Amino acid sequence: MENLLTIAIGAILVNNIVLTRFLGLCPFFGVSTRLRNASMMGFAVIFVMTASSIITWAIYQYLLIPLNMEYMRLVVFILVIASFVQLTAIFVRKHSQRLHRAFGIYLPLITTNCAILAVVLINTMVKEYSLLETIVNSVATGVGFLLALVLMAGIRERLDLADPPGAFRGLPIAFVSAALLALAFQGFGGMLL
Amino acid sequence: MKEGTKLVVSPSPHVKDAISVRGIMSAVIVALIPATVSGIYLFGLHALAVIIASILSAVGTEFVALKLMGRKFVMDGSAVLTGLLLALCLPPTVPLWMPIVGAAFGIAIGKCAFGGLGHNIFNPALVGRVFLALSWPALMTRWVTPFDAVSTATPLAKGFGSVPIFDLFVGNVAGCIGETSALAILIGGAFLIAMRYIDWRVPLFYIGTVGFLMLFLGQNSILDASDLDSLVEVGKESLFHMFAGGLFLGAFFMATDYVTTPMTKLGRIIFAVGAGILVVAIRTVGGYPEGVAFSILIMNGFTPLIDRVIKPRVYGTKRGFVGGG
Amino acid sequence: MRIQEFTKGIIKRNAVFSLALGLCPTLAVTIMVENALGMAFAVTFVLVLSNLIVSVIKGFVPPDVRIPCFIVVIASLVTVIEFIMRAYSPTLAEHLGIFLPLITVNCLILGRAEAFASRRPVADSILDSLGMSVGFGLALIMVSAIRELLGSGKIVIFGHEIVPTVLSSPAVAMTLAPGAFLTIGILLAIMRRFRVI
Amino acid sequence: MSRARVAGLKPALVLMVICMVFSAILVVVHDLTKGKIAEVEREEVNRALSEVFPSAEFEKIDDYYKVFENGVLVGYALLGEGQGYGGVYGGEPIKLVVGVNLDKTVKSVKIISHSETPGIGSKIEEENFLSQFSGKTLEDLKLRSDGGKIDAITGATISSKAVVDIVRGEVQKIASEMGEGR
Repeated sequence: MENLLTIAIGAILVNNIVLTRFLGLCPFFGVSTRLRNASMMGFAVIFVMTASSIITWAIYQYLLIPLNMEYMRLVVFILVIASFVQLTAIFVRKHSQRLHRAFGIYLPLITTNCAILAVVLINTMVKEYSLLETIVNSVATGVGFLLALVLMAGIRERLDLADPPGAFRGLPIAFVSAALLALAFQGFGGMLL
Repeated sequence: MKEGTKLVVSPSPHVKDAISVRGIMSAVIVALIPATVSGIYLFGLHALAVIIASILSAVGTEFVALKLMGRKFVMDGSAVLTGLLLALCLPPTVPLWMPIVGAAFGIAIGKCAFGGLGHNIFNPALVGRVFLALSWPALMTRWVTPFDAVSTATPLAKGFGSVPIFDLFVGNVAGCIGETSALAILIGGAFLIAMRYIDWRVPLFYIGTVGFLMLFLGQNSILDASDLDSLVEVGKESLFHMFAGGLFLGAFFMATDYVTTPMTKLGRIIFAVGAGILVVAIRTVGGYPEGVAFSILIMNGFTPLIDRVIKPRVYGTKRGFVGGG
Repeated sequence: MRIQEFTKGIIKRNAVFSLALGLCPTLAVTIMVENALGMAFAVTFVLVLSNLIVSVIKGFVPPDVRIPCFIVVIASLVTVIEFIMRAYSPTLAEHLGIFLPLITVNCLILGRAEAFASRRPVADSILDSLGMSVGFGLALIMVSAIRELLGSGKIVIFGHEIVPTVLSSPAVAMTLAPGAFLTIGILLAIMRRFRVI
Repeated sequence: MSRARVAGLKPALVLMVICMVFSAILVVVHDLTKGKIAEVEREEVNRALSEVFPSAEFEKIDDYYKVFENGVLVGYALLGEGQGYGGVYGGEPIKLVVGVNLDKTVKSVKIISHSETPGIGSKIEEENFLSQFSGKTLEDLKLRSDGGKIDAITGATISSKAVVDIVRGEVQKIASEMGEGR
């Protein structure tokens, strides 16, 4: 149990996927201008991340390892993620107008969110997690992504009212804010449970 | 909880009036005099040099940055305060270039890049401090004893029981220039609260949360206490964690900053409790002995969200939702 | 074939600073110039070859499966370069760590395949990808040089000290996450100030 | 088959062909580089092992190596790795090699690679820190704050603890191996 808690806290705070590990930066800067969009994107990522982790974990354990084809992992994993995202998009469009309106535009973006592929690779290749650990790690990483995104959106909404020097407006000040947020998150560094 | 709502200065973009800003800043600087004096008294003239270097660098950086931005430089005292606060949370042994670099970083990156006073998200003094701590960890952890300046560790690094509680309270321990004496900070803090410049809830809930959680999470837990003696030990350890490190300085002078903390009373309580939890987490399971600076910076990051949740504001409409929760 | 397809990617439409593409490796591997060079090399390999292949096969690929086909091409190329680097430059491969396989999802590569190579003739596509690679590489080298100089005090590339120790006590924070965000943020602001991009 | 059916199948066919072509390429490249990668890894292991036992021969047994000098068993060598302060994603784990004497004390420890903070955690590479391990028994292999005999590096407790934990884990392997085996 303690191990799972360590994985969870580690993935959310200590090794926050955006603020310490530089992954998923495109959506982090792209979708963090409004709080609503940011939280929607965050939830979509948690869902896709968890589901594709489970699928790829199973494929890796029961297909690639027995066949001695670990070297095909990148091609297989990215195809799985891409088709899973595609299927989810179709499913959502067919069955829930509300969900489609909320998540519709974010789903295609997720395919190239490097955070998803990174988590999948970590679960299988880097850490060799069990299924339970895989699930915990994926959910927690997604929550960490959501947290970073939401914090950033809060800051950027407030910056709309601020008056930064011309050259800093837009993306540069977003980077500086991210730097200071990352500076603060260094406080979680080395946290052990 | 209706009384005590006289706090008229609302934060962030509204503070535009240079005169009122100057008034608040001078009051806070005056309130810092006891801590400053005790720091110089305890750690000697080098501490004074650090303070002066820090203030000059802060003001100088603000001057240059505003010139570069093509804006008017106003001596509103905020840069002086940032410089002073930064110096007070530096170890008394730092070489003089460190307060200069730290204050310049805090002012330029933490404040001016965001558009100057009132627009910054993070407390500039803490931005400078944390940048220094991460960049030169060895230089930022060289501690000395008061008066005779012998190398030692801070009470927090040595752990509970290493120093008498009374020494901690008056500040006769190793630590940053202005943070060791809870008494001196308390005097200045009481002045600010009496003048209604800061909200008493913030230090109360911040320090209170740390003290409360430490009843359970310290080496002596209240849950294991069987007799009176062990209860006294638990109480002492809780007091130890309240007085040790930078908690008092942070709680009275940094977590109460108008610009970087929530606007509403409830928001400020959430801020203070959150920061308290973070301090305990970093001190007990974290990688650093002290977590006050980090805790406030992290909560600074949460402030816009807290303000969103506690004070809902529909776009284009002004809701008459002032204070309270 | 027009030469501006090559030059535009270097500064005017720089992948990192102007298009904000490929940010993850730009922040993650730029602790050292050495890593930046390795990443730039790997990305160039994948970007040029994938643009070439995509541009060649674009006529046969139906629109429904365009993206999956491109992804397969890119992922395969990344796996190839990963093998090559692990065989011939194992230290560099280890330094780049997970960011080597993650080139697959570098939006720069899929972005160019989708936006450029799948619509233009082969020669233009190669020029475009070369220009983009040079621009990406320059951005990486710039960011990493600043970070290594400030964060480590000197620049060492493959064992050669390119810049001797200039800072005796460097700012370690520049090698950490905050330093990465900060360097790019300030570079962006400077470039906008002087209207470079 | 009608034209429409064929048209409907075309995307899937194209994707399949592309997958097959590139899988084939991957198989070929994998086969070509496999030997070289293995050789590089072997060399790296050998270089690491001879750091602690120069001019000796090694015999691989499960997850440790028996070390022979002139045909006589003189000790054991193990490759260990674990998470330090530099994290999971971009950062590499700490990799080290532990030499163990026949009496289950540590001969020496060498760091192969790590991604700890330069100037602080990176001091785990230095002899000042590593020489402490020589001659220590399993019980001693803890930080002094945890009741052992290893002093942590100032400001780098996490990195120090990581190294100590990895070393203890490896020595533990040998200890249990010897306890059961003979």
